[in-house]
Amino acid sequence: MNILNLFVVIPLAMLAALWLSRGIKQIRTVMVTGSTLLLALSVYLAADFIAQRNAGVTAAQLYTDSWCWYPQLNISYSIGVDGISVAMILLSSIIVFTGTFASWNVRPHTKDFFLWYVLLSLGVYGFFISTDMFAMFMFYETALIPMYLLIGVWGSGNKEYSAMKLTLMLMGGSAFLLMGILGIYYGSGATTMNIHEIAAKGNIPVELQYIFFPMTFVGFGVLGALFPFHTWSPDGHASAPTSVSMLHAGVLMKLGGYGCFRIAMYLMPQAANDLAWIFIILTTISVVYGALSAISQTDLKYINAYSSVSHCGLVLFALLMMTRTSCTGAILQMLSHGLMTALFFALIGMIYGRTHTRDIRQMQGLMKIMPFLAVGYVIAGLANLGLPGFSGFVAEMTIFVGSFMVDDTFHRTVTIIACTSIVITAVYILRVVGKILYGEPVNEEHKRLTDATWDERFTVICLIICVAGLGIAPLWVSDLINNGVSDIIATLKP
Amino acid sequence: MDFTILILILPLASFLILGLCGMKMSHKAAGITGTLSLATVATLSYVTAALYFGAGRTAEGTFETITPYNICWLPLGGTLSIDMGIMLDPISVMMLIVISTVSLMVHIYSMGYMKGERGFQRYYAFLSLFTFSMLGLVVATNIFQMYVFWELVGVSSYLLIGFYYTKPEAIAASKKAFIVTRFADLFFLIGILLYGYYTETFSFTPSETLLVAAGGVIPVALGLMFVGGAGKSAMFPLHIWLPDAMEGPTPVSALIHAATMVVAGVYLVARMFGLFIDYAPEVLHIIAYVGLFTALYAAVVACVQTDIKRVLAFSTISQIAFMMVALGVCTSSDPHSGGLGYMASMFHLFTHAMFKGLLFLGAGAIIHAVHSNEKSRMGGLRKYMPVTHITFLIACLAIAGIPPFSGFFSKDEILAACYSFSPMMGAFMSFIAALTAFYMFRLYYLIFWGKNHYEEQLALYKAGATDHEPHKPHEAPLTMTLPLVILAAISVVAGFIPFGHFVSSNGEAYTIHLDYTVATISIVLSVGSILLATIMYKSGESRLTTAINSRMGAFIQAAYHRFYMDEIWLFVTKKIIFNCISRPIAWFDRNVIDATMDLLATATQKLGNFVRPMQSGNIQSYCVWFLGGALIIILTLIFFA
Amino acid sequence: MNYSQFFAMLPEITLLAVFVTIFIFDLLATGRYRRIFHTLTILLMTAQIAICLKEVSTEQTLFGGMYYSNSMIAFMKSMLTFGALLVVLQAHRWLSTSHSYYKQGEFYVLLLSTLVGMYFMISARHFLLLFLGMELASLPLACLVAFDKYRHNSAEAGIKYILTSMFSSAIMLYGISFLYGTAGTLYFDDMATYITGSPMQTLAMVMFFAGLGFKISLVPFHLWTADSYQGAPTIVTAYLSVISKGAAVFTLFIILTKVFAPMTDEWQTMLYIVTVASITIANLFAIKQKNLKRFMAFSSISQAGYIMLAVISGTAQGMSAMVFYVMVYIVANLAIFGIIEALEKHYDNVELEHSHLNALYRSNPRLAFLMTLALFSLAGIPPFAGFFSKFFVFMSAFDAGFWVLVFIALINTVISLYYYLLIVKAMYITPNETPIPHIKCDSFTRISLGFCLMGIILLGICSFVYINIDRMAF
Amino acid sequence: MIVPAEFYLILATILFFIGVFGFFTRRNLISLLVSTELMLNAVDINFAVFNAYSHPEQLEGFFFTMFGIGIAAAETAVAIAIIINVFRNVKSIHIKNLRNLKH
Repeated sequence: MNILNLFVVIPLAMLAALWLSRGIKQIRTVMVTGSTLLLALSVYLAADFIAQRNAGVTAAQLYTDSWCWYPQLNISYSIGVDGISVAMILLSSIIVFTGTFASWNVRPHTKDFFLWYVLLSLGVYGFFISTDMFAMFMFYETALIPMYLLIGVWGSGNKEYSAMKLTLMLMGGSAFLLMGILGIYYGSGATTMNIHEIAAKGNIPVELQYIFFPMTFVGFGVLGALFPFHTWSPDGHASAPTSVSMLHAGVLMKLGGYGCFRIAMYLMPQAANDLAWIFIILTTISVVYGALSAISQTDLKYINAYSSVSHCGLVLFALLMMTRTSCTGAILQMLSHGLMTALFFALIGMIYGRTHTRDIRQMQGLMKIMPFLAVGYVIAGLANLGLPGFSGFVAEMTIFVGSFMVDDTFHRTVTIIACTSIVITAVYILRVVGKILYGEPVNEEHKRLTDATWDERFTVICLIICVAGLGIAPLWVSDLINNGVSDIIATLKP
Repeated sequence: MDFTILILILPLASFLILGLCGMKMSHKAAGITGTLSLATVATLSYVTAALYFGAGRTAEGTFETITPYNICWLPLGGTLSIDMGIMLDPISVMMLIVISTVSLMVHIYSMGYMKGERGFQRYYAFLSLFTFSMLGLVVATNIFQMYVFWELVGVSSYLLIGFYYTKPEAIAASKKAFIVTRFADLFFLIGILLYGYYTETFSFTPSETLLVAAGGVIPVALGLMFVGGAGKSAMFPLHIWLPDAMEGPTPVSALIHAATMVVAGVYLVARMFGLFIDYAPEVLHIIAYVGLFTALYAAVVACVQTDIKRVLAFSTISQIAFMMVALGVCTSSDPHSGGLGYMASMFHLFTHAMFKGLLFLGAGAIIHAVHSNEKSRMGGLRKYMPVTHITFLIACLAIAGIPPFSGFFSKDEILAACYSFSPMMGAFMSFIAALTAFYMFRLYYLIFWGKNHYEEQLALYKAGATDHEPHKPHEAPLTMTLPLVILAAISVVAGFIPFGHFVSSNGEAYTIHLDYTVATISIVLSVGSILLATIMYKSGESRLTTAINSRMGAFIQAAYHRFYMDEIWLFVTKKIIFNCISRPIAWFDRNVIDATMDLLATATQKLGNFVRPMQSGNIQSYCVWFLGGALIIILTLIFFA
Repeated sequence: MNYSQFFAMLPEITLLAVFVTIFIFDLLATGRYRRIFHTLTILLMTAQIAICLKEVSTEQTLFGGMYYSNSMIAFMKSMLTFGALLVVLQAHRWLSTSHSYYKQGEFYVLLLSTLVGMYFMISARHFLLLFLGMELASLPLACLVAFDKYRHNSAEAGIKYILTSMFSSAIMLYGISFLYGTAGTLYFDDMATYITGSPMQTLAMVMFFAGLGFKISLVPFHLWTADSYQGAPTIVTAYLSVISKGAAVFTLFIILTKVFAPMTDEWQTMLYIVTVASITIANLFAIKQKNLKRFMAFSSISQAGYIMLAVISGTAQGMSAMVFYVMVYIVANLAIFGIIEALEKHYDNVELEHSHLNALYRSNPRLAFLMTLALFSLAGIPPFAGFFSKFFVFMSAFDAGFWVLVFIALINTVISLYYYLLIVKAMYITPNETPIPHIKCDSFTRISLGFCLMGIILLGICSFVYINIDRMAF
Repeated sequence: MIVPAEFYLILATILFFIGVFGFFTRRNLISLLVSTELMLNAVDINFAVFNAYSHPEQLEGFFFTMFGIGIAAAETAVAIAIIINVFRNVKSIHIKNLRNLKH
C-alpha cells in the first residue's frame, strides 16, 4: 500500500463518514479526525521524504506507483511525489486543518458545506500526488467546482455573481489547459500521459510547443491570478466564506503555479525558454499592478485579494526566471503566501463575523476591542510585507536573489520593478492596520464586541506558528525541494 | 568568545517572554525582566570589549576579526547564501557598547517614565525586540544578515513609534517612518543583489579579482546601499520620517532615533568603508556632499522649531550628517593621510550617542514634568529640576563642542578631516557646528531660563483668570535621573578615550592629536554662537530676536515648515501615487479588465437574444432552415472543400 | 431460404417476443391483472437484456448482408434497451395517472416498437432496412409525443414532430435515391466501392445526413427539438433525448465510416460545420431558456454536438468514445428527466421553469444533490462520468487533428457550464417563499434514479466499462 | 419510343420541389401533409427510374419504391391522427394556431 493513496482514501472516507453523520458533533468529529490524520500523514511524509533524501535516495520521484486505468488511451493512475509536491501537500494539510477550525460554526447546512469542502481538498491532494496528466487534470477540476457552491451558498455579498464569475473564468482557463494537455500528449507521440515519461522523451516538436505552451501556461495562470485573467480573484475572495477563502488563496491558487512549473515549463522547455519573456512581462505587471490596486481598496478582502494577485504573480514571475534559486523561491513563496493569506483571510473572516463590515472606513480602534485578533492581524500584515522572521521574507529574498542571477538587462529591469512591490505592500498593509486597528474605537456597536473564541485562537496561532516556523528555519524546505527543482531546471536549462 | 551569542539571545528571550505572557505579568515584573536582561547584555558587552581589545593586536597591528558563530541560514544557490552569525571587529564591538549602554539607560529610565502606562509590558517587549535587532545588525557577518536585522530594526521602530496607537499622529508617524525607510531599503536590497551577484558572496570581504572584474557595478551597488543607509540615517531628502517619529515615547526617541538606529546608515557605510575607498571613492564624496547639505538644512531648521523634541530630532539629523560627511571626506584608508574621517565619524557616533541620548532623556524628564513638548509651556525650569538642568547643560556643551566635553574632541576630528579634504568643506562644517551651538543653547535657554511659565500661570490662576491650578514642575524620580547622571558623566569624560587606538580606518592604532587651528576656530565659533543665543534667548524675547524675526520672517517661516519638504512628499505620495496611480489602476481593473470579462458574458447573452427568432414556433420556417441549412452545407462542400 | 436466420437475430426476436406478450396482455388482461402491467413490462425487458447480454459476443451477417451484428452492436442494443428500461421505470407515476392509466399498454407497445426500429437501424447494412428501421423508430415516437391527447402542447409537439419527420425522411430518401442512382446498389459494403465524391454524391450524402441529423437534432436540423421536447410528456422527452438520439448517432457513425469512407474529407468538413453550429447555437439558446424541458432540449442539442466530435474522427477510438459518451449521457440525462418528472407530480399540468426549482435543496436535498451531480456530469465536471466521456471525445477529435474544433468545443463547455450552473444556483442559492414540499418518489423511480446515480459516479472511475467498449469497437 | 431517364428525373425533381414549395407556403396542416406526400412520391419515381434505367438487372429500387409507398401511407395515417388530435384541442388546423411552443 502506497502511503500517498491515503491522501485520496482519507478524504473519500471523510466524504462517506460525513454523508452518514448526523448532528453537528459527529460532523465536527469527522472533520477534526480526518484533517488531523491528513496533517499527521503529511508531516510524516515530509519527514520520511527528507530522511530518504538524506539517506541518499536520489530518484526524482519517491513513493511512485502506477495503476493502469485506461490502457487504450495510455491513461493511468500514477502517483509519486518529489519535494515540491511534498511541500505543497504539507501546505494543503495545514490549511485544510486550520480551515476546519475556521469554519467551526458554519451555518446552515454544515454537513453539505463540509462535503464540498472535503471534495475540494480531495482534488487538491489528488492533484499534488498525481504524475499522470489526465489524473492531474481530473483532480484539478474536481478542486475547482466545489468553489461554486461553497461561495454561492455560504458566501456573502454579491455571492452569486462572484461564484459564477470565478467558476467560469477558472473553467475557461481549464479549457485552455485541456488543449495544452492534449497537445502535449499527442505532441509527444501519444504513448503516455505520465509527465515524467514525457519529459524523459522530450520529443514535443518546437512548433507544437509554441502553440501549447502558452495555452497550458495561461490555463494554469488563470488560477495563479495571471494578469489580465485575475479579475475573478477579488470578487471571489470577497464573497467566499472564511475557510473557503483560506483554502482557495492558500492552496488552490498554488495549483496554478505548481501546474505551470510541473506541466507547462517542465514538458515544453524549449517554448518556455523562448516565450518566457511574454509571461515575464505579464507577471511583472501582476506583481506591481496587484499591489498598486490594493492601495486604494476599501474592502479588507479586496485588499487581500489584490495582494494575492501580486504575490502569486511573484510566484509565476520567479518560475519564469528559471534559475534554481528563483524557482526555489517560487516554491517558498507558494508555501509562504499560502500560509499568510490563509491567516489573513481567517482573521478577516473573524473580524467580519463580529463587525459585519469589511469596509475599512467603518472600523477603527479594533486593537482595544479585540486585542488578540488585532495583534494577529498586525503579525499577518508584517509577515505579508516581508518582515524577516516570517516566511514572506525568506521567499521574497530567495526570489529576488534568484531572479537577479539572470544576467541581462531585461530580466534585471523587471526584477527591479518587481522588487518595488515590497514597498507598495508595506503601504497598503500599514494603511489598513493604521485605519482599522489603531485609534480610538468610534463605532458604539463595535465596542461591545468580543475577542476571539478558542477555535479561532487555535486557527490563528497554528497559522502564525507555521508562518514564523517557515520564516525562522527555512533550511529544511530547501532540503525538501532541492532535488525536485534541480530536475526541472535541468530540463529547462540543459 | 562563545558567550557572545547570549548578547543576542537574552533580548530575544525577554522579547518572547514579555510578548507572549506579558499580559499576565505585573508592570514591575515586566520592567525588571527587561532591564535585567539588558543589564546582563550590557555587562557581557563590556566583557566582550575588554576581552577583544585586551587580546592585543596581530602582527599587522590590527585587531583580529573574530567570528564565533556563522551558520548557513538560507542557501541561495551557487556560492550565495544568507548566513547568520556574530562578527566582532573594532566597530562592531564599539557599537555593542554604545547600544547596550544607551539601551540599558533607556530601560532603567523607562521604568519611571512609562510608569502606569497602558501597555507597559508591550513597551518593554518592543524595546527588547529593538535591542535584539540592533545588536544583530551590528554583529552581522554579512551584508544580508545586516539587511535582515535592518528590516527588523525598522519594524521595531515602527511598533515603538506607534506605541500610543490611539493617537492619530503616532499612527501616521509610525506608518511614515516605516514606509520611507522601506522605500530606501528597496535600493539597499537592489544594491545587495548587485553586490551579491558580482562578488558571488554576501560577505563583507569579497575576493579581489571578482571586485575588479565587476568594475563599474560595485560603485553603483555601494551607492544603492548608501541610499538604504540614507533612509535609516535620515539623510536629505529621506529625512522626513525622523521628526515625525518623535511621536513615540521619549525614551524610544532617545534610544532609536538618536543614539542607535539612526546611525545604522553611518555604520553601514563604515562597514563597507574598505570597498568604498578602494572601488568607489567618488561615491564616498557624493555621500559627503549629501551629508553636508543635510547637516546644513537640518541645522537651519532646528534653529526655529518650537517643539523641543523636534529641535533635537533635527539636531540628530544634522549630527548624523556630520558623521556621514566625515566618512565621505576620506580619501584613503590611512588615518594619517586622508583617512582620519573614518575614525572621527565613529568617534562622533560614540560620543553623540551618549550626549544625544542624554538630551532626549533630559527632554523626556522635562516633558514628564510639564506634560508638553512645546517650548512655550516651559521656561525657567532650572529651579524645579536641578539635576535635569545640569545634565542637560552638560549635553548642550558637549554637542556645541566646548572643551573638555566629549563632543568637542569628536567634532574637532571631523572638522580636521573636512579641512584636509577641502577648505570649503571645512568652512561649511565649521559654520554648521556654530549653528549647532546656537540652536542648542537657544533650546537650553528657552527651557530652563526665560519666562517662567509655571509662575505666570500660577499668577493667572490666583488672579482668577484661569480655572485650573497649573501643575507644578518637579524633578524626575531616581529611575529617571540616574541614567541622566550616568550619561552625563560619560559625556564629560568620553572625549578623553584614546578612541583612535581602538578604531581607525586601517585598523592600526592612531593617536588622536588636536589640530589647534581647527580647534581654535571651532571653539571661537561655538562660544560666539552660545553668546548670541544667550543674548537672544536668555531672558525671553530680546530686541535682537524680534528684529531678526521681522527681517527674516519669510525665511524663518519656511524654515519652521522645514522648507515644505513634508508637503512635497505628501504631494508625491498622496496626490500622485495614491490619486494618480493607484486609484486609476483600481478603476482600470474594475472597469476595463473586469468589464472586458463581463462584456464577454454579456455579449454571449446578447447573442442568445439575437438567435432567438430562429425558434419562431412555425414549423414551416423550421423546415426552411432545415433545407436551407442542408443546401448551404452542400454548396460549401461542392465549392469550398 | 433459411428461416433460422430469423432466430439468429436474437435481440430483435426477443424484443419482439416481449412486444407481442405485452400486446396480448394489454388485450386480455383486465381488472387487477392490469396492476401488475408495469412490473411485468419491466421484468420482461430485464429478461430481454439479460438474454441478449449472454449472446453479446457473436458476430453474424444475415439475409445476404442486409443485417449485421457484432458484439459492439449487440452491446449498443442492450444499452438502448437498458435506457428504455430506465425510462419505463420512471414512467410509473405518469402511467398511474387517470388519463394515462387506461392506455399504458399503448405506451409500452409504442415504446418497444421504436426500440425494435432502432435495433434495425444499427444493425442495418442495407439502406432499405435502415430506412424501415428509422421509420419504425420515429413514427411511434410521434404518437408518443402526442400521447397526452387532451393537452394542446402535446398535440402541437406531435404535429411538429411528425411533419418535420416526414419532411426529413423525404429529403433523406431523395438523397438515398441519388446514391442508388449513382452506385446502383443499396448494400453498404458494395456501395462504398462506387462512392467517388462526385457533386451528385455530395448532394446525396448531405441530404441523407440531414435525415439522420434530424433524429440526432443537429443544427440546422434541430428546430423541432425544443418544441417537441417541451410539448411531449416528460417521459417521452426523456426517451427522445437519449435513446433515439443514441441509436441515430451510432447509425451515423457506421454509415459515414462504412459507406462514405472515400468521402471522408467531405463528411468531416460537413460535420465540422454542423458540430460548431450545434454546440454554439444550442448553447446560445440554452443560456436564455427558462423552461426546464426546453432547456434540456437545447442542452441535448449541444450534447449531440459533442458526440459529433467523436464521430468526426471516424476512428475506432472515436467509436468507443462515442458509445461511452452516449452511455454516460443516457444516465445523466435520464437522472435529470427523472427528477423533472418527479417534480411535475407537485406541479400538475404546469410546465416547470427554473424558478420552480428555487430552493429545491431546502426541501428535497437528495433530489437536488442528484440533479447537481447529473448537471455536473453533463457539463463535464470530474469526478463524474461526464468528465471522462467528454475528455475521451475531445481526445479522439484531437487525435484526428481537429484542434481548432476541440478548442471551440472547449470554450463552449464554459458557456454550457454557465447554464447548468444556473439550475444549480436556483436549487441551492436562490431563496424561495413557497418551495416545493418534500417529494416522495415511488420505488420504481428510485431504482431508476439509483442506477443513474451509480452510473454518474462509477462509469468514469471504473474504467472497465470503457475498456470493454474499446475492445469491441470495430 | 423510349422516354429518356432525364425526363423522369426532371419530373421527379419538379414534383419534389413543388412538394417543398407547398410545404413552405401552405397554411393548412392537411395541405402540408399532401405536400410531403408529393415529395415522397417524387422520391419513389426516382428510385423506380434509377432501377429501370441504370440497373435493370435487379429490383432494389422497385422494392424501395414499394416500401416507400407503404411507409408514406403509415406516416400519413399517424399524421392525420395527430391532426385530428390537434383539431380537437385547437378547433382549427390552421398552422398559425400552432405557435404555442416557441423560443
